[in-house]
Amino acid sequence: MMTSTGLVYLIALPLAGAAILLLAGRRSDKWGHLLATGLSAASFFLGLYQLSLMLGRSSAQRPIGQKLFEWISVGTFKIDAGLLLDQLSICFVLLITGVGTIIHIYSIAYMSHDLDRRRFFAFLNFFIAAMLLLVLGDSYLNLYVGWEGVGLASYLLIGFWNQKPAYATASKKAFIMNRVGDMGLSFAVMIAFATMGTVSFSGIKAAAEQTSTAALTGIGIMLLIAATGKSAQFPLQAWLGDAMAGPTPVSALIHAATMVTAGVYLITRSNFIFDAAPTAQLLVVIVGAITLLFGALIGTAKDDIKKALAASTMSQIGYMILAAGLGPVGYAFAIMHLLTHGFFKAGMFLGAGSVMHGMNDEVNMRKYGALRKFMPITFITFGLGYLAILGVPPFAGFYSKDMIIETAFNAGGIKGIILGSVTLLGAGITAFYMTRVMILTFTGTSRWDEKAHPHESPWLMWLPMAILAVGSVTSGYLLSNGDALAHWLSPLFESHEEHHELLPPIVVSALALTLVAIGVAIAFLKYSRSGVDAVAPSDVSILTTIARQDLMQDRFNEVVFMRPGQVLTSALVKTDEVIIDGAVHGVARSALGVGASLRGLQNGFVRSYAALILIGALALIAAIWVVAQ
Amino acid sequence: MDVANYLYLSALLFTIGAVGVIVRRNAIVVFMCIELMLNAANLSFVTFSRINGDLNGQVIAFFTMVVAACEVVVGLAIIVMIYRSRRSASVDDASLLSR
Amino acid sequence: MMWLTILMLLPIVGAGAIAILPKKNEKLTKQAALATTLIVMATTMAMARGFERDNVELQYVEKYSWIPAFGINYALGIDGLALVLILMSTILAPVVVLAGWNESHGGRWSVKTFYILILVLETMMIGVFAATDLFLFYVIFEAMLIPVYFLIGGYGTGERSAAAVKFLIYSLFGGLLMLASIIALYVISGAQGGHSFDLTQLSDLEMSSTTQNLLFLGFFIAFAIKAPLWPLHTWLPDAAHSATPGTSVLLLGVLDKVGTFGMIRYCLTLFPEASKTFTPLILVLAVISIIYGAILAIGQRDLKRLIAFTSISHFGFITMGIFAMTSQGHSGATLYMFNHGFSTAALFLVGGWMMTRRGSSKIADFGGLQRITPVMAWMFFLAGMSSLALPGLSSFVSEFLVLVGTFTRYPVHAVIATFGVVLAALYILIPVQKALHGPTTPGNEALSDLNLREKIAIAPIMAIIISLGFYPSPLLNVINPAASHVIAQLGFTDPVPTSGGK
Amino acid sequence: MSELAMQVGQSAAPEAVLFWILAPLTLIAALGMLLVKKAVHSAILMAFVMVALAVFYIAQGAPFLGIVQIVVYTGAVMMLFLFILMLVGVDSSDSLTESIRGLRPIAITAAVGFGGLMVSLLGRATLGRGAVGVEAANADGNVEAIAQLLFSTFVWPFEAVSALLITAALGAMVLAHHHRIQERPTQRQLSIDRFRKDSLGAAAGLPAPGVFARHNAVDVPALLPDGSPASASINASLKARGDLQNSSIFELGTVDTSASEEK
Repeated sequence: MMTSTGLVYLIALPLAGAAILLLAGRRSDKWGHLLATGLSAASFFLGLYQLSLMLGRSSAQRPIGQKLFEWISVGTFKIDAGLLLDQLSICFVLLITGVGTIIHIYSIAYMSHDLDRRRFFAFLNFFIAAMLLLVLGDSYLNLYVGWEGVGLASYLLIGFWNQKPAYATASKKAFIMNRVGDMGLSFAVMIAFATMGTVSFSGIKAAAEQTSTAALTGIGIMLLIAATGKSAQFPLQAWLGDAMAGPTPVSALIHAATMVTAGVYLITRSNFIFDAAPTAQLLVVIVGAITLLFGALIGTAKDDIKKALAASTMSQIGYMILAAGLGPVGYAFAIMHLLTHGFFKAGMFLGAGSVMHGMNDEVNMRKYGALRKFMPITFITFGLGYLAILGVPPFAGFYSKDMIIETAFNAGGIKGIILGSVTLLGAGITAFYMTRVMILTFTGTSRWDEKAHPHESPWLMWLPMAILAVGSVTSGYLLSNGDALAHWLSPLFESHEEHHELLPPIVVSALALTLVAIGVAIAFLKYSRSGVDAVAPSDVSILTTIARQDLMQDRFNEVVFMRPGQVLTSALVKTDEVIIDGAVHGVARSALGVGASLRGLQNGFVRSYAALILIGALALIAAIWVVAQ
Repeated sequence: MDVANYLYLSALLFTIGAVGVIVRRNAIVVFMCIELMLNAANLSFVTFSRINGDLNGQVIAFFTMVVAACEVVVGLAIIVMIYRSRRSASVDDASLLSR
Repeated sequence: MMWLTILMLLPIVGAGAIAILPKKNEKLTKQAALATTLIVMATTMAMARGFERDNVELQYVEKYSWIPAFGINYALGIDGLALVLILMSTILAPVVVLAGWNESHGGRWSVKTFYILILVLETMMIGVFAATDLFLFYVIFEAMLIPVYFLIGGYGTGERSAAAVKFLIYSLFGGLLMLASIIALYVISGAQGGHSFDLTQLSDLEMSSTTQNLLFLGFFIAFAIKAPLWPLHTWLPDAAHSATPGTSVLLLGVLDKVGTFGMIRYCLTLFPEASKTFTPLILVLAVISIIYGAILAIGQRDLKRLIAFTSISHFGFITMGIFAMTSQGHSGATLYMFNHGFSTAALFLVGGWMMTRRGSSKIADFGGLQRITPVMAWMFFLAGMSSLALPGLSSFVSEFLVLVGTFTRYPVHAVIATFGVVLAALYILIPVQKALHGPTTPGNEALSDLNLREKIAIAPIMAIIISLGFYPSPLLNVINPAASHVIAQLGFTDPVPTSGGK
Repeated sequence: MSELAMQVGQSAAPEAVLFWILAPLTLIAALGMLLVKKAVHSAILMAFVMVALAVFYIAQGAPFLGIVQIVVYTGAVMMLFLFILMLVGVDSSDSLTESIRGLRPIAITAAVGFGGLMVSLLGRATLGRGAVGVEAANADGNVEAIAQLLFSTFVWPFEAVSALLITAALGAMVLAHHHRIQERPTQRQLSIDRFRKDSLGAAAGLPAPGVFARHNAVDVPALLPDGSPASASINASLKARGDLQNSSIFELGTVDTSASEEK
């Protein structure tokens, strides 16, 4: 593999930005955001440069690496701080830095009134650096550093306005649920080291063949747990909705476009493990399918525009995970959907931010309505993203999502039918709830507060939205034209034999579009025709109630983990005080007690001492007698 | 006659002396009981001397007597002291340790 | 050159100098103490430069006859393990002096006495790691209690006397058991070629397994009290709660390390067979400590007690690493000792500043500090991140090494212990949220941010935490040979990759 | 009596007679010591026990010890006891009720146990041979034989014991020595005090006890001209010891004149 000395700058530039902004403090308030944006952009152009270099090489020569220094080396456990840039990482590098830079630009305007804007940009830069480390690390442990780094950045950014207790709690929840997932990653590293003696991607890829399926399945399941945590997949999905507490650009960048897709990256990157561990792969598919429907169902009931989008994100990542779980045939489609999703979902989030910006930070869609006239640019960019996520041809989502549905059907047998149906159903529900969002926000009658003065956002905000909208329109075609992305990525994955086709592609597309149309139609009937209340109706079906409560995910966590945990904690605190420390004090007290009772013998009367001496002599003689016998 | 009878006598006298030390309150009587115990021991020494056929036991008994004499001298002086300050010869009155 | 003796003498000389300084001039006293600790630190670093990394034998050896009648020597010498710990102690000492500039004021005795105690303690801290004669070790091990007792009982807060006595009695109890074992070793050595307290000679003794087990327990209980292992830990929260932050740093950061150091240096070296016998039990206790300490930390309402319980969890990790008997676990445990010293120091010092400013150690009394005192809040946050072993910070390297090293031999223990990582996130983020985040609560509006002195004090700790997180090799290179040597002496080799049974 | 004992001691049977007569008496006397109320009676019984022991010594071939026993114990030690008894109050009697709860049963139980244990141990002990007897050792005379031992083998203990004896004597003197807290009053001071009192009644000296009284013992107060007893006429020590009669019974008014002179 070729080596390069330039890779580290991809990470170092934004990292330096974060360090400078944090250390310089208020002094950098004036220029901090510009520096951060510039460094992020620099990183993006560096990425483009690396891409151009990569395009100039033959496909076998494309992956390049860089060894920075020996990080940890104990016995056979040798980890270099090394970077790896291959066809897969470059996609992510460009997505992260590209969308990242766009969102930096957006944030300049969005956060312009915030006193702590500099700190916000420092965190954003830190996030970019950590995310780049995640996708560039050449071993699981290096990836792990980035993995937790983005978790930290996410924590800091969700809790950016942590003076509000609810936001602080949301950030804590996100960090802790992520940590549960991270634990899976550390287990995976441990199992890998114990069974293969290495944790680098190349090393494990080479050793995977000699390793038992059981071990690989174990690693795969652990990686899946890690992915569910980071990508808000079932069963560790509960944090994503609350994570919307962060500023909207954060939701767009971290909780829609990049960080939450890290799980997809992890599974795709570990293709050599999952390909050899069918059980783990099956679990990946199941998790993807469940989350896909789970997120979509939540999305139908959410009135908070950001939470509706978050539920949608969850659902879309479910698609990606499902695709990644389908094996070599699905990896490319997972990545493709990831990239297109990065565009359209980030665009929609920025659109939501723009709406909130114009509506005094109101997030309840029931207080929106008829904003089309007041925010035309936002409406158009959002609408393009909407069409893309629906999968309407020729928008981006059509290419990527149809591929996934098709591949799901082709998975073979009953599995294929189930997965195909699930993905189709998901597409229908997606159409329903996204149409609902559109209708509630942009059409119908206005249901604003009196104080609201909706207005279009400044150009610094709509320009990024526009760029992303262009991406939402074109990226699908560009990536799938002639299977461009699939060919680009194919050297990384094992070649696969074509499955038999259950349904011809055209039928799948037609089915999908039909379901989408049905979903749109239902939403129209329900919301556009009959109008919408400004207050959420309470006489709704149980299903809606449950969906509003995120399908009881928080209730479940509370009842199963939190409450018992709290009881256990307070019980243990009591135990420690009463039993363990009590035993210690008990020893002290019993010593005191023995002393106090023996003190009664020391009554000062010489005659009782004499009696004791006599008893002592008696005991002594008796003892000697007994022993002497 | 069995020489051991002297030993039985000695043991009984010793026991009586011990009981006396415990139950009597007059310091002088207590002292006499202590003397009784010493004498009982002396009787044993003398008897053992006879049993073993050498005079070491008698010499020890002799020393015991001397030591007992010393003890009586000092002890009675102490009793006089106590009596002088407390106007009482009861050992129970000298129980300052309990307070 | 008698490096180690000089190192031990320097603080004593400083203490002597302080003793003759005028009592009135407290500032001069503090400056003298700071200067002394800085000189000791510089001397230690100068000594460390000459340390031969790959030499597994003891270095800087000194040996003089002390009490020839009993074969007692004044014998010093260090290996990589001891060097790392001495380095940590001598770096922490000036930091503690500087950070706790005003700690000595509320005490029962004078400011002078405080610094004399600190310096005397520093001498003993060096000595206890450098001693290679069992008797000398024991004397210093016990003598260390004296300055700490007075530091807690004389300068602490709250029920300081009770806490000091609890600490003392706990430690003395352990020390007594160890003394019994030491005497037994001495007697056994007399029967096998001459009475001796020399560590290398004692490690060659032939003992029946019962004898070895009993003597091992004597040592181990003493060390398990020092490095609090469940269920012998209850003195620590009380002591840490009552001690001043600086004292707590020395107590948890350095003194408690004597326990884990002793497990490696004495338990493993002197009783290899017994160590193997007790390994399953000790590993279970270590895992319990990890989880138990973490859960109790979550349940604490007092910041100092919380930090104390996090340390119990961390000491569980260290003990687990030691007894995992792999080079990764062992190196990780040693590195953990070093890192824990600094991360706990950071937590205690910043927490201490918070508490002195607020006049309370209850977490509930704080709130919204990030708005009022951003630098202090960030330092606390960073310290907390170090405590929960965030990758990129030094404690991650050590914690992960311990986990990986344990997993290769004892997967179940490692898996359970890993849950402590999640709990760590809880016990750090809960106080972070309550104290730093949220709206500013009454009583906190007027708190002042860190001043220059405090920034200077905390800066080196943070620098070490971050730089070692990314580049731990300088320390690992010193630790690895010593760790592998111990493992090899015990007859262990690292498990080879199993390929999962294929 | 010692001669008799010597003769009796020569043969076995007379010794048995002596033992079986004297031993029960000794035991009874010892028990009596415990049971009698008055300390002076205890002392008498004690003297008897000691003399009896002296007889046993002589009977067992230790005439020197027997004599020393009589001289030192019954002579010196018991005299000392009686002397102190007189000082402390020869008539004062102990109450035999126990003041420390539970002590007496404990003491008696322990004593019975102790005595029983000793006796049973002695009973089980087997020597394996008869008594050697000290006749051979006493061939040159008991006193000579003891002297031989005392001044050769036991010369150091002997010296140490003599030092002890002297120390004890000195110690007793020091202990019994009364430290004056105040300056001893001079004759002059005493005279002044006498005349400066509230009344001049005692200026010529206190009345002597027994004067104009129906008894002339030191513990009987003098009668004042009005017939009332003068408590000042009795020695303060006697009063302090409580060894005086109730002076009110000597008041003239209450005296039954028909009673005979003698009491």
